[in-house]
Amino acid sequence: MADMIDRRRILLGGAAVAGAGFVQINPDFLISSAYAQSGKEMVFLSAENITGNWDPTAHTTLSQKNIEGYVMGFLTRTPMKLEDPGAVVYELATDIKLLDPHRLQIKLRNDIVFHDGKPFKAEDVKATFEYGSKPDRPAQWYPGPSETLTIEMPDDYTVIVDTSKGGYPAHLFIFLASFLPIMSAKDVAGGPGGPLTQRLNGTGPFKFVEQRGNATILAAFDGYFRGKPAIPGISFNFVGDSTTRMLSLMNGQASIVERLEPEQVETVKGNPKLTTNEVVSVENKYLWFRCSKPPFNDPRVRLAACHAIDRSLILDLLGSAGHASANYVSPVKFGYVDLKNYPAFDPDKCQAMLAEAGFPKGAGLPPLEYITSVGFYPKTKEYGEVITSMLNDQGFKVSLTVLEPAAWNEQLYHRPGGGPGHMVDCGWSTGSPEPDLILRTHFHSSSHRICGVEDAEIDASLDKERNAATLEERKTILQTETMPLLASKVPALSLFTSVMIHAMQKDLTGLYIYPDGSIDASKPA
Amino acid sequence: MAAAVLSVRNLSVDLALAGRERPILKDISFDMRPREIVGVVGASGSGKTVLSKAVVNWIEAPLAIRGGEVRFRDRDILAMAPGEMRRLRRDVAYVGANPMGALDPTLPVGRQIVEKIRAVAPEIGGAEAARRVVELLEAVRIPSAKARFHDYPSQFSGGMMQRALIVDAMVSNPTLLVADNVTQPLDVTVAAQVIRLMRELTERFETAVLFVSSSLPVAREAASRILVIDDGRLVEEQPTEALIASPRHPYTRELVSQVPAIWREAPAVPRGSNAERSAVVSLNDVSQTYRVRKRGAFAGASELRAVRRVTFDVFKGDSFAVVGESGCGKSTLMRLLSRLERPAGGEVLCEGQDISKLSGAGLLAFRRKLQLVLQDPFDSLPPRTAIGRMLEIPLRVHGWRDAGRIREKVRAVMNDVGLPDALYEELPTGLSAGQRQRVNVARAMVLDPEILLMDETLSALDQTEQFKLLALFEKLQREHSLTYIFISHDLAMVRKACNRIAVMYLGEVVELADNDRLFFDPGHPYTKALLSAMPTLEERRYRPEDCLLEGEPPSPIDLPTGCSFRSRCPQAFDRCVRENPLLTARGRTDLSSCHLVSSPSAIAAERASRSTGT
Amino acid sequence: MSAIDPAFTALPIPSPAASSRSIARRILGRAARSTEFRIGLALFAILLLAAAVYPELSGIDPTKMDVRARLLPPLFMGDKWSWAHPLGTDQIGRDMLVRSVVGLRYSFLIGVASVAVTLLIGCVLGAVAGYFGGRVDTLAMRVTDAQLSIPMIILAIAVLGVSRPTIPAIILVLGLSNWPVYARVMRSVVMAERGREYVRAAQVSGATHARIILTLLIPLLAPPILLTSILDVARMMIFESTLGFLGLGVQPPTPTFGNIIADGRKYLLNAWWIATMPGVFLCLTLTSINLIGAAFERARNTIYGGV
Amino acid sequence: MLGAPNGRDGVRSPMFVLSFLIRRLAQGAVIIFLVSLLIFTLLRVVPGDPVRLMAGGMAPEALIEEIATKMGLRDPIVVQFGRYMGKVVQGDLGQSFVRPANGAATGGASFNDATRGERAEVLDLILETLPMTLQLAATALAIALVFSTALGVAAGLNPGGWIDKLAFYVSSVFISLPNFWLGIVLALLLSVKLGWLPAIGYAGYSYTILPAIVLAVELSPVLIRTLSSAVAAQMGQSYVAIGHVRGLTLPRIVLNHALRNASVPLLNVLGVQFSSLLGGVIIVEYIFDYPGLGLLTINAVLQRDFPLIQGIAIVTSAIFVLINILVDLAATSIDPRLEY
Repeated sequence: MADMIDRRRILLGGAAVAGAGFVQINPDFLISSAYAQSGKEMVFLSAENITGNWDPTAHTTLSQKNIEGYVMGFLTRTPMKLEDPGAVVYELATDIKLLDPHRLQIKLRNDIVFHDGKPFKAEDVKATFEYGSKPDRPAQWYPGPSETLTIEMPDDYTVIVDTSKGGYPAHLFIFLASFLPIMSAKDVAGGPGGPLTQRLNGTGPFKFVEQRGNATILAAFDGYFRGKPAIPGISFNFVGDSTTRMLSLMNGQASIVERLEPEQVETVKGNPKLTTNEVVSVENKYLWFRCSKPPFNDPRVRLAACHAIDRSLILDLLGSAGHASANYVSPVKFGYVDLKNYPAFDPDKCQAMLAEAGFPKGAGLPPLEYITSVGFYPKTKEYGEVITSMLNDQGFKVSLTVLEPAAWNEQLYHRPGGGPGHMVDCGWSTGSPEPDLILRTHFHSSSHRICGVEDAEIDASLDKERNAATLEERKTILQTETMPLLASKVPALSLFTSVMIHAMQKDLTGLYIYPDGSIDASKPA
Repeated sequence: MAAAVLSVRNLSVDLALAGRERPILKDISFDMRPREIVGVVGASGSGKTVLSKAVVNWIEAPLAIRGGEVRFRDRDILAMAPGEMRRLRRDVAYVGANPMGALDPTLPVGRQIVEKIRAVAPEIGGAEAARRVVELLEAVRIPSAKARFHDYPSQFSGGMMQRALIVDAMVSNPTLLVADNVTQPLDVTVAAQVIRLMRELTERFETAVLFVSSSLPVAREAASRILVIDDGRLVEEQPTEALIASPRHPYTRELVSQVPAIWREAPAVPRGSNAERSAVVSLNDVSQTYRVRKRGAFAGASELRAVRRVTFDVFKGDSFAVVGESGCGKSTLMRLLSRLERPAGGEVLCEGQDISKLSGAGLLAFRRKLQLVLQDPFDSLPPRTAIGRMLEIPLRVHGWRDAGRIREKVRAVMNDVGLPDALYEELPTGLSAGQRQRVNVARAMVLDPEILLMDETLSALDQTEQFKLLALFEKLQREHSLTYIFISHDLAMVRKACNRIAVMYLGEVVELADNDRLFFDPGHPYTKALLSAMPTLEERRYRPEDCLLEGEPPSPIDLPTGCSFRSRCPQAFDRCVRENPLLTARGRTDLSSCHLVSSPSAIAAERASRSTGT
Repeated sequence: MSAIDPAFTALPIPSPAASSRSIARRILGRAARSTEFRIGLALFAILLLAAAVYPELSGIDPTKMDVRARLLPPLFMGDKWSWAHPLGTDQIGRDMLVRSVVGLRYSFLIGVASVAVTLLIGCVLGAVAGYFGGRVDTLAMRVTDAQLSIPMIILAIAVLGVSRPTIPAIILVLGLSNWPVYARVMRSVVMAERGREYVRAAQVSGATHARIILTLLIPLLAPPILLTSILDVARMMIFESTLGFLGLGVQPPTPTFGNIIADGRKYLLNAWWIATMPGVFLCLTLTSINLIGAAFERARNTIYGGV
Repeated sequence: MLGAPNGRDGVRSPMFVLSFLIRRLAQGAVIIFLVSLLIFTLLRVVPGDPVRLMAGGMAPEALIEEIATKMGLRDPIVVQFGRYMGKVVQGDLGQSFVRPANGAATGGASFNDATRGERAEVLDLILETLPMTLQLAATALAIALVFSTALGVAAGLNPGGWIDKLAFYVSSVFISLPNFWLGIVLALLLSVKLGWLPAIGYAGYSYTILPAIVLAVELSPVLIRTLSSAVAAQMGQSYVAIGHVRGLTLPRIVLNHALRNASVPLLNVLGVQFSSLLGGVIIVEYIFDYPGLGLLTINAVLQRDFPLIQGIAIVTSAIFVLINILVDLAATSIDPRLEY
């Protein structure tokens, strides 16, 4: 839902050589020893439910990704901090090197075992990549189908990814490595419907025990390569209601809860037993225009609407749940820059644009429907009402439709002739620094994801940045061409970047939380 | 002379409503000896019911004791603590006029009587109590008492329930029984049984009975001494026969004089030969059958034959009476006559038209012609509608629109029936039963009908009011040339007011005769039984010992073969089991259906008489 | 009805002065004399007046938001309160007082209208079932059972899913899902009444069944049912908030108690007044109507009962 | 006078109960069938193609049509219904669109996933959660009955007295409390502040108490109102006054008789209230994360899991029909005059 990671072959085609800037830090994944010593299992309350199919390639669900974060091992992790969005930390890999534009060499650790006892080797990486890139896997986040990939194993602990058959740059795998959980080759051999779907089996700090109703039970893994975690287990529960999660935390039943409302942060701050963790997330919230039908097929009307919206008020409303950003991607993503031409609140410009488009003061505009959800993202209904009133102030005739998530989800996507309504509220979150997971997915004419924009100029610019030879070159194109172009045509308006807020018992202070919400609870005993 | 078991001394009771007090009982004093049955007689509103309640220490707000004592065995029960009084309930028992509401409807009768024994006499064990109840139920002649013990109040008829309540009162061997109007809701034959029963019980249990009644003849049947109460005062006290023979107080004299004479004098009823007048209503072989779901069966239904092949004519200017006891089908007949229902067989003609075929304007015209005056003065008036409006409704139904004319007409009718104008905007709530019945009559009269169907119109009234209303009926009949059809169980009233009488039993007309013939030469044993049970101040013409019935009529669902009366008939013989007697002519106009009636000519006689008549 | 004590039935005829006024006016007069009625009426009048004129009079737009002045507490609570917002502000800085009174308007409309739908369906069906009995009764009661057995939420999803959740649609859903109670009650009282003799008298006077049901039975039996339905007006107003909770409530920006409560629930820990104020208004409205209704009922009983 | 025939067989004979049950169960089956048809139809006219939900919003139109045709969702409703009912009578309520067999509430998975795990049987899901909800409902009912009986009977015994007034105000306040508001406030007070009761989730019977209190508060006003007026009405009946004269004590009259009679309208109200109880259960279970039928329902609704919604609707309507039959049976066995 929120975490719609692209399933298409977004990075397909175009060779490029890239030299990634690796940061050799290992963030201090600390958790307080006080909590660890209590010997209690950690109770995590999730705002989102899981799919029930444990195959990591079968879903794009954020909460389940979070569970995988505990159980599965990754080649690298990307802390995606504001100060250095491109930073990468090695986990199962010890070294990643681009041999040539189409060949990426990955060296692996040799002291890792899976939870079922199988030693971790290059065959597992090969199996994972080959299986995950199959065209029938639902979570399609590989740059190309399996036949475009050649994976060599010079030895048990080295993997070379060769993309020359597919013709796209191999550096695309650098960012991907940070969120592709590595499965066991034995499980993969079982095929779809085999052991993969039944349980999780990884190399992470916690092993999967069972699913008990809405609770996923995990236990500390003795053989974890950094040592057995101090926390004996994790109970990962789906609790839909934020107040319920909060109450549960307050009466001590839950250890950590996610997706706090900003007001709840106040409550937590007033409670000596609790603490919060705020992290700027990979998720931006957007106001999507239905660009394939009037009146928003006219960029001037879109721009007029953007100038009518005072984003600072929305941020006021969101309080600590929102982080100001002026771009189509989150500041923790590769290529982020505050765009100079990003539309700001300016009633005069709005009126000018409206007049130019032939709707002076909004006269002649049809009634518009703005669809938003309630109960999933923080404060959608509240700022939906604010945006509606701001648009109406400028002469738009907008009515707000608030739907519960399932109905909203059904209405969300583009359909032939444009999706329902004229504007839709939705966020987009991808657990990778890769910006194209958003830009190309949404704004390329071949995609039509939500806004359905078809614009040759944008297409050309998107192709140009993808095919850049190096990451630096690509960054420049993104920041000086592609992103400013989007800001001038506004197929959507990115309102702000979400701040992921967790609240936890004080003895959990220091738990490391990634910008996509996954948590490192692996502090050794 | 034995010591008094009860002495009432200077008893005064007030009705204390917010701001105003009104005396109900004024300075009443009397004594009762053991085993004595003392009658208390008075008009409704005279305070006799309050007296009966005061005697059992059951005075609740807004009533309040203002002075005096009720001494039972030399102790003032009005001054007793509640707990002590409750223990005394064993010795002071009470039976009221409304048997159906007296017990919890959701529990079996027997269990509730046992509960009462155990409450007042805890030393008696449950099994012993149950045994006693069954024994007493048998003693009051409740058939199959053991099974009845487990039945619910709703499964008891009124008469059986009253007897069960007498059992409830007598089961603790009380010294004093207060019986407040116990026979009022009962049929005459059953009332006579109950009075006889009460007399037997006083013998058997040495109980003194305070027998309160609004009817002097009924009190005469029961009591050896009678107190007369008028407007809260005890105006006269004499042994029964002396009181009737030589009433001293003017009120008593009035009371005695108002009792209809049955045998002594010929009443001034409308009379005329059938040949001169036309039949306004004719019933031709009319039957009515209801389907009732069988309890305990899956989908079965039984047929209840409420009216069976009834044939008679009512002539213009007649006062026709249909008499019979509960369940005889006279209410069904009323519904058929008033076209509340259509008959299952036969036809009801009104001036030659089959009324079951009427609809629309024709039906409305019939409704204007025939109106109904109902039985229950409380039930028959919508409780929350002002009287004026109540009388306006029929006019509006019949198309009257001009509010002024409607008001005028309603006022005229109210005057006609003797209701003051002031009642126009008044609710029926504060009215006496007599006044309510006048409203009832007015509601019927407002449409200027030609025929009035009186369904037990007088049976809920006391003697004085009955007397007044009968006078009103006479006046109305004179002034508006009305035809009356009375449906009644009260033979005394019928004797006084009607010229032709049909007696019904179990849905059939068993006798049809002119007034004198019916009373002096009844052709059917059932008629005789009714006459013998009739309370009167005169010497009886038919001895109850010869004619009085035992038990109750059989269920109209399972009719006995042959004559339906045979199960209670003192003269039943073989033939009665085999065949149902036909209505047989006795002379020119009278018919009776009994094998003992000699004339062999059958129903044809009535047909013949009708054809000559019309 | 021989149980009625003659002592009570023989009350003197009321003086002509009293009887010159119609019964309805006498009931009103008597009810108006009771303190409870006056308190209730005063309270109700204040609420009504507030709902009717305050939003216009104060010039505050219930949908006017001021994000910077959001979550202000009511008067004298905490340290951020202001005279401009006596009951504080909500999560997007709208004035709670004006929202509450405008919400009262809409919620009252929803409550009363859905109870009216409920009463209409329930009373008519119940009266018909009770009056005619037999097959009609069985059929009507089984229809009632069927309706009773459809969970309201399913009905709500279906109806409100088909149409946008507008106020009329919500009224329809609430009305449709609650009538069986009234059908049952009405049936049982009509069943008891239809056997009474005055009904027979009306039939004989030529009145049609419809006329008897409409002019005799319903006026007689409806008032106590109306009184009990007051609680249901409140229940409907609360049910509407349940729909809001499911995302099927009245769409913004129209304030109703339901969506104020449903939205304010999230802020209960920090801004208790948002979700609580409508409840307080609801309670006050309900109590005032109840006081008036109870006084009326007593007056009715006094006038009709004669005691 | 035309009285009902006097059955001599003892009114509540086993024969009567049996015939009553058979007749009403047969009618009930018809009702459930019709209600199922209605629900089935309603859920199919709701906008929002379930297939689009199943396949995921991004699925192409052709795939959606393909799946819909494969699942028979493009057949006429009657055909679909016939197929569905054919399975229902064999105890097969179908499979959830989205839920896996392990019972977790799920979202986000796409339908065209060959590897998806076994879908959960609707019947299993319902049978798993139903006992929890019944436990909650029974506890709530017990609390509500105890409270309402105490207050309602005391009020009914003394109409116009201070307890009557108290009952009146308590009902007014209770009915004005939205259940989710009350749920949160009570959890804050009793669980967070005082730590007396656990609130969220389920790990033992004590977790039932708090949600049950909230439901009981929701139920009570109607029960109090019914009981106080019914008791007041019974106390005005002549058998009560005559009961005193017959020598029965007041407690006996009240407990043995007035309450017995007053319980008939109470039962009727209860039968009706069960239906609206489900609405409360949904909210309360959601607030307290109580793993019962209500939580299952709300998740099914939020996910538009139509087979599950349908199954729940049919099972709950069957339960309501049963409850009403039992209520009527109880009422007739208390008051033999009643005919149903």
